[in-house]
Amino acid sequence: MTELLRAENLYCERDERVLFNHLDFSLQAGEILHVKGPNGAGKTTLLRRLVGLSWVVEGQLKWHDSLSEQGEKLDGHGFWYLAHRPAVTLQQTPLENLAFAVALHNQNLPSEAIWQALDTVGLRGYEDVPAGSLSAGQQRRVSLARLYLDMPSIKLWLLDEPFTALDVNAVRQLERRIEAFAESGGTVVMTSHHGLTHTAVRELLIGAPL
Amino acid sequence: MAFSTVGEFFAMGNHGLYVWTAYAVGAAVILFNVMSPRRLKKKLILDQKRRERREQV
Amino acid sequence: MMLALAQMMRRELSLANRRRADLANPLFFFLIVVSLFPIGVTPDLEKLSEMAPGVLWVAALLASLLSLDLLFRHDYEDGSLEQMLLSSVPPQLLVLCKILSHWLVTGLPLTLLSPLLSVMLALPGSALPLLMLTLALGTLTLSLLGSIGAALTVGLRKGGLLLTILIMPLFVPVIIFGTSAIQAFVNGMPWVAQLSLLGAIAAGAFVVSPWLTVAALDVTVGD
Amino acid sequence: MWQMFVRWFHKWSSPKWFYEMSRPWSFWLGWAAVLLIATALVWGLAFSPVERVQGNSYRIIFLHVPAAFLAQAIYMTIAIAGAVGLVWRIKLAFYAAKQCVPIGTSMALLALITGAIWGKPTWGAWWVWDARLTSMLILLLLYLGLWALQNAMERQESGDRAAAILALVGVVNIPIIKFSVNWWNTLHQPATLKISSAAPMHVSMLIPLLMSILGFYLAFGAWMLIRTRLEILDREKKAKWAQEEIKRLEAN
Repeated sequence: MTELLRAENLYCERDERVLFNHLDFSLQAGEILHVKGPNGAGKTTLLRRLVGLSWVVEGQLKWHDSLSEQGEKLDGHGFWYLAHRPAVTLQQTPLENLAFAVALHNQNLPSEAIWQALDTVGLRGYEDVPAGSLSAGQQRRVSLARLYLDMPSIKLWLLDEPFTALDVNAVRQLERRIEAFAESGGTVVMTSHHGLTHTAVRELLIGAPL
Repeated sequence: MAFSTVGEFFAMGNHGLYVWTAYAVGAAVILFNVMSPRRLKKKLILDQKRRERREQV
Repeated sequence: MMLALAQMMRRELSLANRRRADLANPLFFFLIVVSLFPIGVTPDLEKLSEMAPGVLWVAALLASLLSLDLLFRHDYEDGSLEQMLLSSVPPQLLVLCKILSHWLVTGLPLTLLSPLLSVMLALPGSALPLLMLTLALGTLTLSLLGSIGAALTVGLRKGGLLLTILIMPLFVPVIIFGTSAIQAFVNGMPWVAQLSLLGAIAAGAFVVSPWLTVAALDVTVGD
Repeated sequence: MWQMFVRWFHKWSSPKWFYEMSRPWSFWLGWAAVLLIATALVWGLAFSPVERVQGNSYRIIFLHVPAAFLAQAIYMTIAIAGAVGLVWRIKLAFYAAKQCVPIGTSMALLALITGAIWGKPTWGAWWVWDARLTSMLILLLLYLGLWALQNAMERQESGDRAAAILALVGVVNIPIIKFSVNWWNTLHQPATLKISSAAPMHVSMLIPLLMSILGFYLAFGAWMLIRTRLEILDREKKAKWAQEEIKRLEAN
């Protein structure tokens, strides 16, 4: 197992309140790191720091060379980041949304591949209606459909509360997908209140004990 | 000395109103810059007291 | 990468097309402000023609400014902006695409509408090409500089007003050179210097703006 | 050599170290400023000869010019401090930049108001769209923008960074703005009497003017230090030393 990330001495405060301090952890390839903690513990902030969006967290991050050129910031090429804000543009169709997400990775997929991914998350027949006319759960699925695209360059997923607004079947499907990705060598960092039952899951508890 | 009497000094050759208004504004601005740190200071002290109260609980 | 940028450009333009109300507002605003001037000041054509360059310029800039607030707002709210900042395509280029398409859907239409309004203000017809050229350059510069302001205010609730306060002082030179070029032309004086200064400012803004915009977005989105 | 410089730089950029070291400075700067400004103003108001063309109203110069100089210099200071903060991630620079804004705004206001008051007897109007006054008005707007942006942000650190970026854009623009306003002014304004003409000044006008300018600069130094020190305490208030220092302030 190769180490993909070493995080040392992370520190974050908000409104004069320390969220986490002296936080150290590492991330191995093929691992699912489940970041746990109560509401407001800084899970989303931590994830945003890992992905390189937030400068609010102090401390050192060192990414493995395969994911980053300079070590500190992730290379946009190799990961999916599913944020709290789902990055689904309501005036665009699921198809356009997905094609744009792929384009931001500087890649080009045949549209059949995108249709296929949308089909997998249960959006058959909704591919070319504006995303704004879909339900909240369906919009969430548009965002999740990215994880079902066949893109070998993607080695890492960073998922912020991926199970939000999903029904029971969709939750189970996503669980299976995450596990399959980890088994094929991918690495996952996720925040969730929902527990995963898989051997490769390691938990990282931040904030006050649950 | 450019003026021979105090009255002349205050009159400023008919420009007294302008000159003294300008200097009054100047004094006000200087006063603002001298006094406003005190407000900052008071706020700091108040914050500190509040923090201590909170920690005692 | 060219493919990604082309796709970005297509996305921006198609979004503008689907948010047509946002598109039309600046044009209506331009029309209304310009037609209020004769009513508010004087219907005397001679006086109007003297004021025309200034009125057209100020109204066009205010109209364009009106739409700048939305430059990053939608993308910020739905989370696309985060993804753009994380993209393996340089975000500066993505931002430049956004700026250019903003100009294409506001600055350019305003420029194209200006001949109609200049007739209402009795601007001499011979000045029309120069009016349109300077307006095109001016609105482009506004889009470029304004994107920095839009990036600085994107997360704020009352960003629109703040954006105006931030950008307007920076825009004084552009207004001065733009209007004085037209006035000089109308009065038969040399006008090339003003035009080239206008071009120089636009070129400078073109180089600097994407970098500063991304720096500002890193601050406001990374909060 | 370079290493020594870096070490020196880092030491000074530590808020605590700076707080300890700068303790005596504001005292000396402040009193030097009081002395200089008082001498300059008494000299300028009572002893300098009457100006031939403008009469006694020219005595406003001893306030107007220092304020105008300072307003511009402070904006530069803010931009430089902001750049230092952004590039080297030095918090102290942000603290100083933030506390410069109110001082600079007050100076720009002073320059504008004294300019307008001076304009009335000289030009016969309270406000004339003179190049210098117009530039100063725009500078005031730039200051207001900085202030508004700093206060609009929820997180102090975001406000610091955003304001630093804005100050950088502004400082690049200031020369362009001045140039364009001068151009615009020569196009539209018949030659008017300039507020501070380049004509050789009488020595007993020039010396108090220079003294006043220097005095204002020193006063700015003192004000900025006092404010920055308080800002340090505010931002570092989680640290034990800062809390103790605040208690000490209260005792005094």
